[in-house]
Amino acid sequence: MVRLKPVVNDPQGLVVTEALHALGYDEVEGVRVGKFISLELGDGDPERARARVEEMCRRLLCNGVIEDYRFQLSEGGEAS
Amino acid sequence: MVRLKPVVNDPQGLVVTEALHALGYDEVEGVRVGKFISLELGDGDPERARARVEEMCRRLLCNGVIEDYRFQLSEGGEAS
Amino acid sequence: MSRAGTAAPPSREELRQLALTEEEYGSACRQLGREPNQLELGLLGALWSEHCSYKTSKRLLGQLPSASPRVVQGPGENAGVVDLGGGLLCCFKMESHNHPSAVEPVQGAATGVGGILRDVIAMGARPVALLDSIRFGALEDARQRQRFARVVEGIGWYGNCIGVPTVGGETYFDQAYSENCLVNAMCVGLVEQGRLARALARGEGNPVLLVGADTGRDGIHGATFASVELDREAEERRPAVQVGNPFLEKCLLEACQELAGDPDLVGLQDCGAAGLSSACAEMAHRGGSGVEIEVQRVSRRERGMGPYEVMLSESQERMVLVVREGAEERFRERFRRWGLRCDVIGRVIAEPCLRVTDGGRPVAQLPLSVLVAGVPPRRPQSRAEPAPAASSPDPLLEVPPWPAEEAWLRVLGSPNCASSRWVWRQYDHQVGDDTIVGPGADAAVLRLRGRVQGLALSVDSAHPSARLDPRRGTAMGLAEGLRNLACVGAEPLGVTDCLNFGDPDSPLVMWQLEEAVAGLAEAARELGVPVVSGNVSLHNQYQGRSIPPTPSLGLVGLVPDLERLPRPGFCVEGDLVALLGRPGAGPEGVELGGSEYQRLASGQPSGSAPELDLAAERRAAEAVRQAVRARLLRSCHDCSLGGLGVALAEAAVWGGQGAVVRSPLAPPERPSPGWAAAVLLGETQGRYLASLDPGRLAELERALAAAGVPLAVLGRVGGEWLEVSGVARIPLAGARERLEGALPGAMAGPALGAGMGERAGPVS
Amino acid sequence: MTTRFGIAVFPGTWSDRDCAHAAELAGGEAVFLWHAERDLRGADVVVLPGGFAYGDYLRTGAIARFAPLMEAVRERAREGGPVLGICNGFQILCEAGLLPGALLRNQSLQFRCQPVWLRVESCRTPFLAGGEVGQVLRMPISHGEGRYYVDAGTLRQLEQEGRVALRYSEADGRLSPDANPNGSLGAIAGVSNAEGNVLGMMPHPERACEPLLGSSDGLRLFASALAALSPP
Ligand SMILES: Nc1ncnc2c1ncn2[C@@H]1O[C@H](COP(=O)(O)OP(=O)(O)O)[C@@H](O)[C@H]1O
Ligand SMILES: [Mg+2]
Repeated sequence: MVRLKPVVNDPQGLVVTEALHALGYDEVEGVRVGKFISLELGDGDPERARARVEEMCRRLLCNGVIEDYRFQLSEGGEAS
Repeated sequence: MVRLKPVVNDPQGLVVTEALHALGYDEVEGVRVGKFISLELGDGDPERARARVEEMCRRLLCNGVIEDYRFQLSEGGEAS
Repeated sequence: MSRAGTAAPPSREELRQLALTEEEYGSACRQLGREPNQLELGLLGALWSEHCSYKTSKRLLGQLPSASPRVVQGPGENAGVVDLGGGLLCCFKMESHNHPSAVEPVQGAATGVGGILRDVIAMGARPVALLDSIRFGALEDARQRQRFARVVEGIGWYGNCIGVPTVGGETYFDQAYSENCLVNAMCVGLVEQGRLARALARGEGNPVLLVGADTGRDGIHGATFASVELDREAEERRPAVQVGNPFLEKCLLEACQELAGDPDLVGLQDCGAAGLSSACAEMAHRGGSGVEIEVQRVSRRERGMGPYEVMLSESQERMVLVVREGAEERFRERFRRWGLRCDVIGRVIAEPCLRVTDGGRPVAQLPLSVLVAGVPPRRPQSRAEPAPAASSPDPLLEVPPWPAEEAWLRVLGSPNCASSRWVWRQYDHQVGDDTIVGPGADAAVLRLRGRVQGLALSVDSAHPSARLDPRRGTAMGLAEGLRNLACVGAEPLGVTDCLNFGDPDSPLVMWQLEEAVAGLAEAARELGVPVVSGNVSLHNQYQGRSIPPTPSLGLVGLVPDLERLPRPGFCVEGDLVALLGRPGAGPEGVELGGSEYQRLASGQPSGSAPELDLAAERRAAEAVRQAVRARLLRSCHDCSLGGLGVALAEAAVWGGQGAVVRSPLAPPERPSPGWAAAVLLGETQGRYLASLDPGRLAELERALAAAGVPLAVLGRVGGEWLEVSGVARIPLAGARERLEGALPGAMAGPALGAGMGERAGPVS
Repeated sequence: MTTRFGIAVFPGTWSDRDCAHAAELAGGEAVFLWHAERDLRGADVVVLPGGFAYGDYLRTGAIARFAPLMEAVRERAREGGPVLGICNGFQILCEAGLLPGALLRNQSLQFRCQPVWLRVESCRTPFLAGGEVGQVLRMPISHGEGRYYVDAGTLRQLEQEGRVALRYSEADGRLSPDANPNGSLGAIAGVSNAEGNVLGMMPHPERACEPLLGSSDGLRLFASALAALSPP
């Protein structure tokens, strides 16, 4: 899961907020739109998988200038 | 969390898979890229919030033609 | 081959899903001398669909003239081809993606653009321009705003990504398109003479290659989908929606460019509707041979796909090649360099049939005489609409709803007449560095590298009065295109058409189609514009309501000298303003039938369509071309939707100068109350509004007199007002605000609905 | 010897031929540099053109930065050789860390193709060396993700070091929110590295090299790089 850092302005989130308000969902106070990336991994050691995914995020999947990331592994070698 | 239905072509996922392979992450067998939307909700009844978010997903956040969604509520009135 | 195991003939329901009738099924059995098996039935359903076989329209299309000394390739290949001289050819074609765009606007429109690009790529040409013609319901409705915005996004996304400029198009809104939006896209490409590719398979033993995307379960039955009414069930056919990948297509484009003209390339064809089955069958049919496909060799995106799905998948971004035996490795290597997968999936066989094997086991074998050429032609009933009782005089003349000034401003502020900048600023219209005149003027102009010449491109649809008279309205569409070309001095080379109609089983719609094709044929002949390619989109109906007849016409012309292009609009104070062509027609000299003014005032066209004199159109276009080439005109614009009032305002806004002119028509003795507005907003055909240096007037007069084209000097350029003496007067700033502000204003409402403007991939 | 412009070609690049044309109009010679090779083919100036390398999937420029060609470009940049990134090229340079910041989706969330005015803020880079500060240039933009963003600290540094090269402005050089087509921070249209040899910009100078196309202001960037390299 990769999303824009809180300090970075997210016009898409604003537009979605407005659209939700227009539809009557007034309880929505804010929306931020990010990316959800699911990786299917060949089986392996979860420890090692964690380190590798961490590295993939840092090197490719997330741009540290504007984005943060977070991920979790689930059984069957999936990360997201 | 909104993502392309499994039968729908995800060119973005294919290209990211290739890029990860090129970087040496051969254990990656497949990638799918979707959206991660976080909503901040004014406090309220979790039961009701769930129903409302469900509705927002169907009506606006998810394009049912090609996408599926899934969400979870966390404390402090956040949904994603 | 017998229907393996199951001997029972398909049920009516099964046939309906394949869009086959029982008669058609019977005919197939008779021609084959047996019953087709499941897979064969699927292949027949796809290739016999309206979309692939033109079974309803083919007999009509034969009337269209398609020859001229310039035409190298008429209808029948992936795109039409005309000769630009000096060894350069121009390919072009227009296609619809109406149904997919209604279900999933972004991807539907995007894959429409992808598909038409591949048609041009398959000719060995480099695509150099895209144009679009799009129609929606009224923008007061949030659903329509959303659909419109997302179609524009989809068209832009694909074209912008692949780096082909979208240089023109047209945008139109009317209630009648609320449930059936129209999305037509046109692509123009250039290719050197020796590199033109053809879509055929021949040479027994030659390998058949599939290149590009893996095959998935996308759009199975897309062809039949486009051939049935859009209804609730469309929802369930949703897997028919495909997601485009312009990146892959860009790589395909470049690789095909490198391979075009290779002596070992036998045939090149894109995979469009009905996927591999139609691509292979049509290539083989054209080449007078057969093709055998081994489905196991087709690379798949998903597990568990059977031969049926592989053969009928409409996965995008795939092309089929036939190459000389022995050259396959060289070709594969080329594609690999561009990161493209390429597999040998079959070979050319002598027997003229499509044979499909699954792991060596034959699973289908259909003679091409049946599969490609055997569909029984449909001849649905047609019945003319009773001519409307002409209410004369027009109620708008008798009881005008608004004062002339207000009527003028309202028409300028209609999204149909106002600027479409909101649309085309989202399209890259400059990439390639050849766009000399981009969207927003009459015709777009592209330069041809290394020459003084250029290409002029224009998309125009039938006049809205085609609802009153489909024959004349369609001819007016072509005449308008010709005028747009003339304004930049271009001579027409050819036209591609996209015939958008409703339910062909409605006798009225069938009549409209017959009339429109007859009108196009007649106009093409009289105006000297061969029809080189085209597409038919039927079944644009919803709950029994069909769209109005809407043929779109894409013209290509040759600009002889780019240095002699007129300037945009009224740009030099003191210049004369002149009207070329007949100033008016009809009672009191004004024609309101089908005009935008009438649409705004009464919601629908009534009365009679404007008169059309094709011989006069041709004379005027020729005279205008000559005047442009002789630099007699500073600016030139045609009068189309919105008549003189819109033409005047556009010329003034584009050039930044107002004008004071007289009415081109002398008022009748006792003018009707609505006469003034009608002078401004009537849509009499065959007119051009020009500005010129007063010093050139004498020469212009001589030239037009010799050509038999009327000329009226109306007044002068200058000032902050647009004034038609004795008729109406509005400030230039007000006109600008309407023309520029209407569409952004209409789109300012909240955007609603799924997807939030997200695509499957981003845009740089 | 003529100055050689090396024009990078990634799968998905589409301004390559336009840039080559511009380089030739400026009096240079153009060669194409294939993304999968580490070879600059003797180029004196490296241009990363517009397009959507690798589909711009994930993020614009994110995948392109790993191309073998980029290793050579990085090295050249370090040696002080002139490198110009246009549009997608700018995005790649940012992703590659050769320039600070990132380019986000336009504030309007829409793609924009339109002419803009650019005020020259600094002439330190070889691409603007021939001009003067305050001068206003006209050329088009064509992008969906051109909103320049950088954190506040780096922004201050960029301003102090004169590394903001171009800003979106009105025709007379005034800054205004209307003149900023994508919501860029500080209306920034182009920035350079600390040494000044690497310039990234969202607008397309290669589309403004001939009067027939509406402006020839863009030709100055190519011509001044050429002039900077050929001592009188
Ligand atoms: N959907 C569109 N895409 C691109 N350009 C468009 C679109 N709609 C309108 N335009 C441009 O706006 C201008 C005016 O369109 P239109 O009024 O239909 O012109 P005309 O009446 O001269 O044919 C044309 O230059 C056309 O290219
Ligand atoms: Mg016109």
